[in-house]
Amino acid sequence: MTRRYPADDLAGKIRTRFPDAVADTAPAELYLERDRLRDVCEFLRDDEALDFRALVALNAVDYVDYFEVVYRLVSYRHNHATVLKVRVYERDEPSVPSVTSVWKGAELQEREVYDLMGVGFEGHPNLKRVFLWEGFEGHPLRRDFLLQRP
Amino acid sequence: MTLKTEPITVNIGPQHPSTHGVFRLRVAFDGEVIQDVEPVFGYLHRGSEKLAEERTYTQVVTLTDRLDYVAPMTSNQAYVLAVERLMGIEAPERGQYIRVMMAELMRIASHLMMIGFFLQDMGAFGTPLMYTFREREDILDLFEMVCGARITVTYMRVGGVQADLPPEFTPALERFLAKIPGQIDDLEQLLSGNEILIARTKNVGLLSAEAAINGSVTGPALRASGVDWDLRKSDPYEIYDQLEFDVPIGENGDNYDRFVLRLEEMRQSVRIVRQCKEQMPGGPHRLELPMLLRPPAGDAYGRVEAPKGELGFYLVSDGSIAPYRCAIRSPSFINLTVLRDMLIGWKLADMVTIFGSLDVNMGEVDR
Amino acid sequence: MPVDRLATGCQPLGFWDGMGLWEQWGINFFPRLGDTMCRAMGGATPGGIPDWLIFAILGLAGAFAVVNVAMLGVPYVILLERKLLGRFQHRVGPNRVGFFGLLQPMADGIKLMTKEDITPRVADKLVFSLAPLVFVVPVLLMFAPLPWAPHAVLADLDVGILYIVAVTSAAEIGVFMGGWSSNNKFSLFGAMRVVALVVSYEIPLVLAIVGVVMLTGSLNLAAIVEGQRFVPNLLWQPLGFIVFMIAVSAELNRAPFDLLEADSELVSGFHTEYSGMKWGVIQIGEYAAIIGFSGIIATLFLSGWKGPAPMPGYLWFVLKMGMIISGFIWVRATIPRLRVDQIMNLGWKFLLPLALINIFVTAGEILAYPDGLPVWLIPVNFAFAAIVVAVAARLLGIQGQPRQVVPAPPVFETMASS
Amino acid sequence: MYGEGILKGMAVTLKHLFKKPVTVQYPEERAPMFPRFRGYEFVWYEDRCTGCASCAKYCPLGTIRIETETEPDPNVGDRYGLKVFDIDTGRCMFCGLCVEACPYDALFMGTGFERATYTRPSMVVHIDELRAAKKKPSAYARPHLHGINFEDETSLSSEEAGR
Repeated sequence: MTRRYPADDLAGKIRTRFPDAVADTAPAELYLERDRLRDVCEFLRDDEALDFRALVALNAVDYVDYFEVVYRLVSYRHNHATVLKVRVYERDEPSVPSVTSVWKGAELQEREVYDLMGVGFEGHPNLKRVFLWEGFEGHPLRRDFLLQRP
Repeated sequence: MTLKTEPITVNIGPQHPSTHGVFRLRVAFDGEVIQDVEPVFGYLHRGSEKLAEERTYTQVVTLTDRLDYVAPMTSNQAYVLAVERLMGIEAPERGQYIRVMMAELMRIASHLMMIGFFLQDMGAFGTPLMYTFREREDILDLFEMVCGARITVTYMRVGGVQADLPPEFTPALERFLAKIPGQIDDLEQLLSGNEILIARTKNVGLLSAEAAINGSVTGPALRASGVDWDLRKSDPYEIYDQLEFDVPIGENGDNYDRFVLRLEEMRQSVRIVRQCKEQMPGGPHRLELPMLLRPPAGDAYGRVEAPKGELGFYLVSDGSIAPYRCAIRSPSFINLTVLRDMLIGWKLADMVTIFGSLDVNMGEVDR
Repeated sequence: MPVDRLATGCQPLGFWDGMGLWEQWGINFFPRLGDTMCRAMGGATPGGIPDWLIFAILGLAGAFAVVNVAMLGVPYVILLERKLLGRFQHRVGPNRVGFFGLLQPMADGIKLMTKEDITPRVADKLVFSLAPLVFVVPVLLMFAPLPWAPHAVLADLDVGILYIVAVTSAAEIGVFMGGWSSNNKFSLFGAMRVVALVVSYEIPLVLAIVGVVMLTGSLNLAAIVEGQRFVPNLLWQPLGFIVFMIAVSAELNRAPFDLLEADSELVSGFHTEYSGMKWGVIQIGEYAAIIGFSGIIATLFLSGWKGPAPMPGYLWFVLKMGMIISGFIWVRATIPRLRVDQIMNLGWKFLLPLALINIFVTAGEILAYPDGLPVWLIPVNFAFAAIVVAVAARLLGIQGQPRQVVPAPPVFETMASS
Repeated sequence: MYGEGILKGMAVTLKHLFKKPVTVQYPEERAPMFPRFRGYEFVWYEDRCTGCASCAKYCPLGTIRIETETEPDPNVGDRYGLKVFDIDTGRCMFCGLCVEACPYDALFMGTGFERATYTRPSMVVHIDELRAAKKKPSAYARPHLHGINFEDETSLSSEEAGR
């Protein structure tokens, strides 16, 4: 059974290295500060006891007030998992640091999030639309995107 | 004297016999050798995630059929598990058994398709494809018996399955189970010892375990690289912890391992289906739930080991009858991250086999 | 085509050992008719009809007959292939048009002729239109020296087998013309592949023939058939037969060497852009080559029109050809395709040594037994062939190039390297 | 590595050469149909239908269009007459949710599959067609119909079909 890594424990570990990185904790999730995301991710990947070497999924949700980018991490060796969340309170040009340099698997997923949700990723090597064509207006998965234009 | 040469750029797809749908690869060749690859997606993008926001929880099941149209049952299962996790309920045991049985039959059918097309891409003129389709047809017949459709099954429901097994199902399943091991052996005898196939696949398209993990590769492609990670074992959902089966692991992570691993997984799936049939408990197949579900506000992530890898649904609910956000973690799409690194340096003929060995379904990639 | 042999090929009727009139009046019917006419008119060129005119008319008539046999054979070979492939694949194959689908080739032909003939706008139109002809003509020329029955030869060439080897390799010019002029990258890939393939496989092909020629002492195909007195050459030349069969599959671009039209890689190779009857002509060329080469295999290794039972010679011949064609189809139904570099390695590092070994061994056997090889050599030959093939497969086998290091920077700037 | 793998494979294909083909020659032979098959020709019983439009609400694509009119005769009660009951089978994906949703067993999936047409408008099944069509309901979501074998001429009445 994949163990959920206790969020408080994880937050403590992160705080010893990066005191200002953790914004909040929930029972199973960890809310991170946007600016320290990449450092924290590198730490999570390289730490022997944590060993989150796989980024299973990267999604984004539009909560109208803010965007939430969700990172699902798994350690195949220790069989435990955790969820990181980052909130972005901008609407016009939201962006978070790209984790492509940490996990290559983020490459296409970040492009997808950028394409459909409009959240940019700073430092992504090739951030352009994946599914929709260049020149498409708007980002369809945002809640304010109208399916049928007036 | 040096000749001035430049690479030749070829667009493989979106209409090409071996891109398995409408995939497009821009490839730069130096002679036959691949210099660079750029995958282009989106030809089959239907906006499933956006459509799901406009449907009720039950109606979304019909959308999941159309994600991976080679393995609709597992897509159903992943979605239904996510909703159940969101609502904090669990299907009755008989429903779970039926679901697992269908998922494993689906895995056999999907792997059969992969093997057939993989060998077709390698140039075996249709024969393995015809054999695998013949066996897949039996599985689709079973599905039709159970739910009335072969591909777009819409069979699983939140809290169970749509209908109980019909009386003619068990004998038909027994006939199928008696037949399929021999047919898998036939398939193995047909090609897996073939010198040409070995020359074409051994040590071709290597994917190291490190690269596979870092590239978020899941499913058979990950296991062929030697990583022991199968959600059915490492994070058992439904009743997998009550079943006995092995998870085959590859060694090199080459085309041959990915091919043989799927043959072996099919044998294990046959084992699982047989156990499900023997242990099938009585009782209801479905919880009594209202037609319009209103899960409490919150989010949940449900995942299954689909034939192509980890298929996950990340659902966010705001308490209404439709999901607020339905994000799909599709294995085919994410497995393509490593495609470029696997292809560069190989030849044109290897390109189609490496792409085929990843077993990518464009319906799931573009969603 | 040397015209003089056509007319002088006619000989007195009593020469033939007599299996029935209809067989003696085989394909040589027309030249013989000319001879008869000449004789009836009392010798040379009576009535002002010059010799060359009679030869030309009758030669053309004979060529017309042979070409038509080949052309009519093609649709039915295609049908045979489709039916047999169907059965190998556990399905039925074409069975809708006519009884057992026997009219299917006619329906296909009508469809092809009525189909729109599309020439790509960017194609080199002259070369594009010429390519199917350049492809099909050498293949049809191949039928001239084939002995269908005793003395039923259109052109009884003394250098028959050499002529065939020379003529068939010319067909690849047509392939290259078609691939290049289509202005399509897939076509160009296919054309480049086929040139490399044919150049490599000509050598083992010819070297495998050498063994047979040494046994018979003649390049004349009829003489080679006559030379297989009691047993077919296959029994003396198993190694040569294996090499020749593999080389012929490559020459015919059949599976597992079908990489000029490798449908899963190159869509359909050099004829991607062809449609309508131009495509049909290419198809005719391909399948006529299969018929022709199976005739050559039957002649060289299976004693041509000879057979153990009293049956007309050409029936034996056609039967053997059918068996060989079915073998090709069987291989196609089973075996996947080789990669380009593996095919090259197989040709140069596996077939060429085997062909050379075969020549040396045959020469040794002939030197040791100049008055005819003893019967006990047959099992020895087979055992030797098996051992040599096994050892060569172990040592040389199918080798391919490893993954190549691409030092150049990425061509597409859009995807950064990892 | 002696070529035996190739020979083994060729033995498999040769074995299949002498087996009976598995394909079905469609117009003459037919593959067996299963009772739960979700097919064409929706079966609709007007006398059972109350015009509640559950089916239309439950349809993921909105292919069912229902218009009702109030009963003019007050003595009959508050029954709705149906003016329009159109199913756009050109957009329908035969998921069967409408049948599952019907509380009165008035709508059934059909058992047919041979209804190719040349135009999209002709794929819309109108109320008159539904009324006139032969009733061969499928057992999908109606387990009590399970065992019925339809001949060419059979047509189930609403009493036989319903629960």
